[in-house]
Parts: sequence; C-alpha cells; structure tokens
Amino acid sequence: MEKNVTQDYLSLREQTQSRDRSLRNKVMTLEEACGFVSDGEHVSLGGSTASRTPFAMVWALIRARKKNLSFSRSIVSTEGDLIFASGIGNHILTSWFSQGIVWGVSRVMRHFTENRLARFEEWSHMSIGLRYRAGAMGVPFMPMRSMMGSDVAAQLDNLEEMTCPFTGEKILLVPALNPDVALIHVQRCDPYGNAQLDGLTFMDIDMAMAANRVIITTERIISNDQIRRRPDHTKIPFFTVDAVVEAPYGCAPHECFGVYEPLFPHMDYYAELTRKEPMEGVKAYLDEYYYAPENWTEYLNLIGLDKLLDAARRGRSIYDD
Amino acid sequence: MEKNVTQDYLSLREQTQSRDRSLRNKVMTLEEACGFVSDGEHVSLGGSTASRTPFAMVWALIRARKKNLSFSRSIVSTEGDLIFASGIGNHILTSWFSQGIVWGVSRVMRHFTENRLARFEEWSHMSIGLRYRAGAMGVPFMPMRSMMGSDVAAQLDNLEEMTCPFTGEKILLVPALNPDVALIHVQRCDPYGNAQLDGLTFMDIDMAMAANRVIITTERIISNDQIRRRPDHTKIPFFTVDAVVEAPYGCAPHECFGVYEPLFPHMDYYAELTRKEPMEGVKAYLDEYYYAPENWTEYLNLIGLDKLLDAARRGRSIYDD
Amino acid sequence: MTIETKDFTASELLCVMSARALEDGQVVFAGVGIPLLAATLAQRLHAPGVTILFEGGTIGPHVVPGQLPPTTNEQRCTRKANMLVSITEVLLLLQRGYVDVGFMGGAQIDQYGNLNSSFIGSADDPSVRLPGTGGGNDISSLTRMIVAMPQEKRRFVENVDFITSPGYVRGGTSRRDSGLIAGGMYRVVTDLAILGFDEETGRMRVEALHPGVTPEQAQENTGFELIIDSSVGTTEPPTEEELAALRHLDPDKVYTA
Amino acid sequence: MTIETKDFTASELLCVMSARALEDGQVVFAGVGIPLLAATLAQRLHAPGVTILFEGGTIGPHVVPGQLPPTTNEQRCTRKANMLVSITEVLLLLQRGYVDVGFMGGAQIDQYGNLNSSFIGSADDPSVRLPGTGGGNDISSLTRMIVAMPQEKRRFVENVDFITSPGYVRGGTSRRDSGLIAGGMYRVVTDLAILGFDEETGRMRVEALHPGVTPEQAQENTGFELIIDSSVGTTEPPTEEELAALRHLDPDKVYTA
Repeated sequence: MEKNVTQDYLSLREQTQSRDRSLRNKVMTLEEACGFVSDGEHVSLGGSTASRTPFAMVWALIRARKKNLSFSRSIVSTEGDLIFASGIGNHILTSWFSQGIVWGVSRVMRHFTENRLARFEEWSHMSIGLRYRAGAMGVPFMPMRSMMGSDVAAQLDNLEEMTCPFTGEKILLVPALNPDVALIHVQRCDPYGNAQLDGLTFMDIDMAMAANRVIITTERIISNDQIRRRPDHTKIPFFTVDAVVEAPYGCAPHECFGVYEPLFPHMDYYAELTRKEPMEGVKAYLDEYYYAPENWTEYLNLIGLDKLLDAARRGRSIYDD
Repeated sequence: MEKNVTQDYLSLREQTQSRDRSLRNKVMTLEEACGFVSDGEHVSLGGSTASRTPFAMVWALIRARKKNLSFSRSIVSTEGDLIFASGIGNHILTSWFSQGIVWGVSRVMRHFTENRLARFEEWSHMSIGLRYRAGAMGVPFMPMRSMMGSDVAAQLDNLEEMTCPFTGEKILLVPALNPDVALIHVQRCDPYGNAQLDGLTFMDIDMAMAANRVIITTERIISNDQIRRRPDHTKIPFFTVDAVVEAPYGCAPHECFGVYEPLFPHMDYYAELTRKEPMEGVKAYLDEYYYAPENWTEYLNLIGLDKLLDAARRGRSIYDD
Repeated sequence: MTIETKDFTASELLCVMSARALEDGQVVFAGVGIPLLAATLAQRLHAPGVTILFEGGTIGPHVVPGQLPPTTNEQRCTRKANMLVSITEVLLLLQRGYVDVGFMGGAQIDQYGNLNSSFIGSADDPSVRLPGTGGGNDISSLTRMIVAMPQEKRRFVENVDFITSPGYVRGGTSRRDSGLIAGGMYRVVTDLAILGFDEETGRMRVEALHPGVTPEQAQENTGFELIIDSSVGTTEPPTEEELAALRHLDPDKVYTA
Repeated sequence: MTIETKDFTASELLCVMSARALEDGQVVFAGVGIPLLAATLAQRLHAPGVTILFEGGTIGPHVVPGQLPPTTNEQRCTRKANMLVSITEVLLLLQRGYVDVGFMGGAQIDQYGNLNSSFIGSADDPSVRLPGTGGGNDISSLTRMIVAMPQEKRRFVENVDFITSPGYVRGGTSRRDSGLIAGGMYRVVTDLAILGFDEETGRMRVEALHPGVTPEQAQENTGFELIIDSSVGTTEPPTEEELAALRHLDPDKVYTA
C-alpha cells in the first residue's frame, strides 16, 4: 500500500493549524532544512524531468542519510536513480522515470525495479496533478475522465469509479495526496517564504498548498518589499512555507527557467557512467558528487564553472528574443 | 429550474470542437460582439462587485435589446439592477447582490425579487467558483465542504451529497457550470484573444475556460509579439476567445485594476437616483446613459472626463508605492 | 445605548474588544468594516504577526492608517499585499485549513450562532430581500468564527428566518451531522458582552460582560434566553493605548462613529 | 527497410505522412521527436493555423528551425509561446475538449491501438521496466490520437503486455464502456502505411499504403492480422517542397536520420 494516502480531514486540519503560519524569517542552511524531513515520510519534488528539480535539497537529504522516504513527482529524472541508489528511499510515485528521452531508459531504475529492490508506482500524469490539487483544496478526491480502461488504473488499488449523480456518466475519483514535505526550487523568494516563479510552474503550486511542510530553495532571496511591489506574481504564499534556503544553481545539473539551461555535458557524463555498470556507476557518482564535497559550492565546483557559465548563458537567452 | 446546468460531456465537447480555435484576428466592435449572445442564453460576467465589471458589453447587450438572458457572477453590483430593469434578463445567479456595502441594499433588486418579477438565485461564493472550475476542467461536478447545513443549500435543487469512498466523510457535490457566453474585461489582450490580467483575477480564468464562447473587452489591444515576450503572464488563451473588443474605460463607473479606481461620484449619483423611487430612477438612468448616447465614448463623456481622470489618477497610484 | 457612555463610542468598544479576541500569528479572514479595522488594530497592539485575508483574493495587505478599504474586491484592499489570488483560491484556503479565524459583522444571529443575511420573513415571500451570503456561508462553514455586531433584540433572535451562514445549526451535534466537521462559531463580540457557545448544546453563553453592563441588560437586549453564569466576569475597559491606536487607524471615524 | 529506398529516409517519410494527417486550425498536443517535427512541418505547408501544445505546459510556441526542443518540460520548448500554464492545466485542456489531436510516438501497439510504454513482459515480473506513461495515458484517453511509429513485427503485437495508453481496449464498445466516451485512436502513421481502425470492432485497418509497399509487406511487418481491403489506395510520395521544408526545420537530422 502506498504511504500517506487521503489523510482524513480533521487530522489534515489539525496538522495545518498547528503550523506556525505567521510572517517570520525562515532563512536557514540546506543542512538545517533537512530537519524538516523525517525518516519514513512522503516527500514531493517540484519541477518536472530536468527542469527546476530541487537538486540541492535532494543532495542534502542524501548526505544526511535519511531513510525509508517515499517520493512523488510529475516526471522523475536522475534524482530518482540517486534516491534509490543512496538508500534514502525505495518508493517513487510518478508518471515517467528515466533521465530524459534522449538518454534512453535508466539502467539504475531498471536495476532497482526489475529486481524488486524498490517500487516505481505509475500513475497517469494528470492524475498526479489532480491528486495534489485535491490535497491543495482540502477535499479527499478529484473527479477525472482518463486512466479508465487502462492497466495503469488496473494495477492501482486506491482508485474509485462512480456514476455522476448529475449526468449519469462514469467518472474516476483519485484520492488527495497531501505530502508530508514538498521540496520546491524557485527563482526568487523572500525570507518569509513568499515565492515568485517564472516560466513553467509544473505541479508546484498545488503541491505547495497540499503539503504539510514546504522547503523552498531559491536562486536568490529578495526582500519582502520586492514581493509586495508585485503581489500578483507571488505563486506560493509564505504561510505554507517552513524553510527558505538560498541555493544558487540549486537545480544543477538540471535547469532553472530563465536562469540556466540543463548542464548537458554533465548529464551525458552521468548517462555514460551508468550505462554499462549501472550500480557501480551510480555509486561512484554519489561518492564523487554527493558524499565527498564539503558544501554545495564545492559540488558546483566539481561540476565545473565552465559548464555553469555556459548553462547560464543559454538560460538567460530565453529573454533575448 | 436553473438554465444550462451540467451540460453532458459529449455535447460540451462537440460544442467546443466545433469552435474555430485557430490563431486568427477577432477584433470587432461592441455591436458586432453582441452577435455572440443569443436570446435565452446564460451569460457569465467577469470581475466582482465594482471591479473589472464588463460594463461596456453589458451596455451593448442592453442597447441591443436582448431577451430572456440569465446571468451568473461571483458578486453582482449595479449591473444586476440594469439587467433586470432593462428587461434583458430576469434571472441572476450570484452570492451577493447590491451596489456595494457602503450604499446599502439595492432598492431595484428588492423591487424585482420581492415582487417576484425576477429571480436572484443565491449560492455560496466558493460554490460558484467551483462550478465554473468544474466547467473549466471538463468534469460534471466539484466536491466541497461548505454550504451543508444551511438554508442556502436547502433551497437549491441541483446539489448532491455523497459519502467519500476514501474517507467516509460527507461531501457536497456542486454541478459544473458551462456558461453559453462569458464577458470578461482585461487590461491587455492581443487581436487573437490572448489576455493578460493584472491584480485580482476573481473567477475570470475558470469562467473563460468553462464557457462555450468568450467575449473579451480590453483597455488596449497589444501585439501578439508583446504576448509572446511574457507568455507566463497570459491568463486566458486565445483559443477560448471568440471576440476581442477594445473598450477604454470599459468598466466605468467601476474599476479596472491599476488603470482606474471606481468613479465614486457617479456611483453615489446612481444610488441617490434609485433610493426613493427605484424603478423611476433606474429607468431614467437607462434612458440617459444607455439608450441616448451614440456610442461608448459618448457614454463616457456623459459620465464626465473629470471623473475619468480622477479615477485614472487613483487607479495608477497602486503602482506608486 | 445601554452601556454607560464613557470616553469612547459603542463602535470603538466593539473594535477594541474584537481586536483582543485575536492572537498573534493567526491568519484572519476579515470582512470590511469593524472586522478589518479590529484585525489591523490587533496587529498594532498585541498581535503584530496577524495575517489578513480578504475574500476578493488578497493575502496579507498593509492597511494604511486613514485609508481603510471600503470593500474587499477592489484594488484599495490590495495595497502592499504579499500575494493576490483568485476568489476561489482564497476561499479554498479556508477549506484547506490555513485560516485560524473568520471575522465578520452580522445583521441577524440566533441562539445557535446562525447568521442571516438573505431574507427578512420567509424565503418564498420575504418582506425584505437582503444582499445574500457573499463569502459568509463558506467562511462560517469552514473555520472558527468571530462575529462583531451590536447587541439588540431585533438582531439577536431565537431562530433566524434563514440560515445563510451556519453556526451550530439546530444545536447539539446537528452542525457536525450536516457535514460541517470543522470550524464553528467561537465568539460573538458585542457592545455589551463577549459571547461564546455551550459545547454540548451549541447555545449562546455570556463569557464576559463589558464594564458597567449587568446580566439583565445583556438579556434584555437579546431575543432568546442567554446562558449566563452568576459568576460571569467583566472585561477590562479599553485602554488609552488601544483607543489611541484605533483613532490613528480610523481618524475620520468611518467605521467607529 | 522494406520500402524501396528513394531520396528520403524512413523517418522523413514518417514525418511527411504524419504532417499530412493534420488539418489547418487544429490544436495539436504533440510529443517530442517526430510528432513535434511533423506538426511544425504542417504549419509551414498546408496548415499554418495549427497550434501546438506541450505537456510541460506550453501553448502555441514558435519552433525555431534547427533548434528543435529535445523535451517538452524545459525552457527550450517555450520559445515565443502564447501562454505557459501548469502541467495539470495543459492536460485539462484535453479533458475540456479544446484539443483536436493528440500526436505521439509509440514503442509497442496492438490490434486495438493500445500502446505500451510501461513493461516488457508481465507487470509483476517484467523483463524490462520501461519509463512509463508520462502524458500518454491522459492524451489517448481524452482526445483523438495520431501515432507515428515504424512498422515492425515486434512493435505491432496482437495484444500489448500492458495497456499504458488505451486505444480501443478490447475492441467493440469496450473503450466507451470503460468510461472513455470521447476521443480514440484515429491514425497510426508508419513508414509503410497509413493505418486506421474499424468503427465496429476497433481493429487496425490499412487506410493507404505508401508508394511501392505491397499489402503483403504491410502484413509481414505486423504481429497480427491487419484488415486490408483489396482496393486499398496508395499515398502520394513526399514532394520536393515537403522534403525541403522538413530539411530546413531539422538540418542536423536530429529526428530524421
């Protein structure tokens, strides 16, 4: 059974009401933010595939040797390999799982799933979005019209069909997903957690509203005055947020819209490293890039300043047209 | 029975599929846009109370002597009086109906409802939003947790209660509302109907996605190139839109966020005019401001340039802080 | 006015007493008028960390002294806000549980804390059609409520003509049984007293009387039998600091005349 | 390759034939690779009013020749878009009915047009765990589908191991009965033929063969019995104009090698 499905309403409210939702400074380090994630919890990851992946926090959780976490994300890329291989989690709920189409099927994912060492729980893309949305709205389910008739639905045990009392149509109900913690990387956030996102927002906003805790990593921390100058650009309100961490290049080697594109050479390097001997490759990668560096800046340095600058040049170019 | 409730899925899709959804010029006059509204249809109005009321289109529909329209809006202000008094509609679905708190209870609304000449169908504020949202999502209902236990729910005949199959909780289902036409006023729109909204968005976005036709009035028409420079600021996509009308001060005497505040002296004048003899007052108002002017500019001129300039000065001041 | 006239108005008393009902750090969904003013007053006094929400879609605005917004749907109520969202989204914050207190005025209330803002007389043939619920029904269905209103017999009736915004419905477990499993009427702040509700029956109870108000006066101004404990306490009168802060916020006495 | 080698590759043939399947003014939900390229090609040829949607949340981008986006979730696919929305919102456009065509590639398809991108072998003990549905299940559940894929026996199987993205499920009325009352598999465009589906049985049928392809060749490259009418027609070969436009879009042959 999947963990953390359809939290009952009174318990969800109690948990929410017990959070300190006042306007207060929440700035801390990656290591301190790890304190908001406990072993065994369900963690949702913002972004999608190679875009706005909250890699800095995933990196910190792996270094903190968390255990028995389960994860969900719209589409999972290499962070899924690293979650399984590092041992912090053995259950990932998503609609698609591999580094990215151009790199083929993840050999690490295959190793863990085909040997039943970990679970890749497959839901349709939209159903995951609607599960977060139900969680965000404080209702126990969302109605939808896809997934019926498929084996994706057939192998899930927490779906319900109903006949619509208004139209008589067959409707699928998917249960709310209220993650214990959501990890979301943004371009700008103030010290209180008011986050402004540019470009594609993926499922991040519903995810933040649904979660029982939210950790925001941000390219830069801006003042609350800046937020209040453009309040209609704020996408995540401060009272949903528990921790704010400034993490420049916090998605590397993935992209952050308008700031940097993916670091393709590094992604090619990882794909090559894990192609033939997936487990040896991913373990070597973890040793070199996750456990060895002293801090996030050292991790970035290992990836290489040249690659960062190139990715940043390409990233900003979206505003050149 | 309320009109136009819970359109069945196949008919909704057929109607949507039959619309010309290509990227094409849709710029026209207020009078031409009236052709998209047929007698007897359900019309939803964007904005709320005295903010972003699509007054230019309401004005045009009244002048076009439409008949038997029904309307819905989050909160209805004076446009409700004018709809009833002009005879274009005798049924309004909303959560609150009067000019605004400071002007007291509308005597025109009272005249029509207390004498059973027209219907004010009361739903909770959130339930109206969720009805548009269900319509926008292409599902026949939304689940929610308010309205139960109240007489607001007791006097409605198209609500359903259910027991949640996941949690056993009692849940209220409200039916989708897919308006025949939505009238929405925005700050900026391109000729194709890509609309960008500033400030409070009310229920406009769900309404646009739910409607079977959308008429956008806009303070100014901007180029498609401008839209494509900031695609994450577009709030309504062109393929939902059927008509684009440039109507400066198109919400007067109400406000348009960041462009002009309400024209309070004119609103005071209307309130005074209808306080003692509601029907005589509102009919005199319609004659003077609706039927007499040659065009929208003449309507604005009757209201007074001094009032427009004052409202514009106050409106822009939101960006001065 | 039944209360002995001091150096403050009944509205000022209502404002100060309402402000005291809020705690620091709370997220408060406020209506215009006294609730907005009282929430802002609380921010200036004991509760600087209070966040105000408006039903038009505003999260955490700065209310500027002397420039109180007249409505909750226009740009004046968005000044220096932290975030603007749609109406549906801001109401869903109540449903999701992010809000601590719904804070409204009331036209008519009954022994179970039900509010009516829809009809005077029967809904089928009303003597007055009122403007309706607005956000009231959702707010009172989904969170803990504080209502601020003057205490008068015609406003405090045994059973409202129409339950627009549910309190404890028909008392006992009827609110919960109807499906409203969270929230509920918490306090009614009037110019005479602070009123609460009996946990078991859901009926209105006097929590404290304002200075100089007798139990008899409170009862006389109520259209049903109030639960009054003989040992009921008395509130502290508004302090000079409270009144000064209030008058700074509303110098033109827009809401405190 | 079974088709006589002309002055174009099999991928180019697939692209041109897929582009022809789109009509002007359509809203097309496109996957990366051939679908994206073919939709862009259609815009340059007979269907300038086609609007492209990507599952990452992009509405109506300009695809720049020579800079084809490698994925549907990164900023490269948002160049000069008309609007960006969330993933959930862009998928809901399918459900609401705003989309005319879902346009995808496929790894494995069966006689009823069901697609598998989840498991090779049984789901409980697969020989290969594939990456999964992504947007495929929602797209094929909610709109009319065009799939572009090479026609090979191992890809065209009688029944897929796992229905990731439903076609006509088990044939007959089974798709509709399962609750999928709209959409359905419309065309499978391959390097050998244009395939459709029998209205009654939901089984795959040859609509037209590409120039030089015999019915026997089409059948040989299919793992189940195709419906082939003896009078089945032949498609027009790619024109010079089509090939020139295609090569202008993908000069490095990223998708058309």
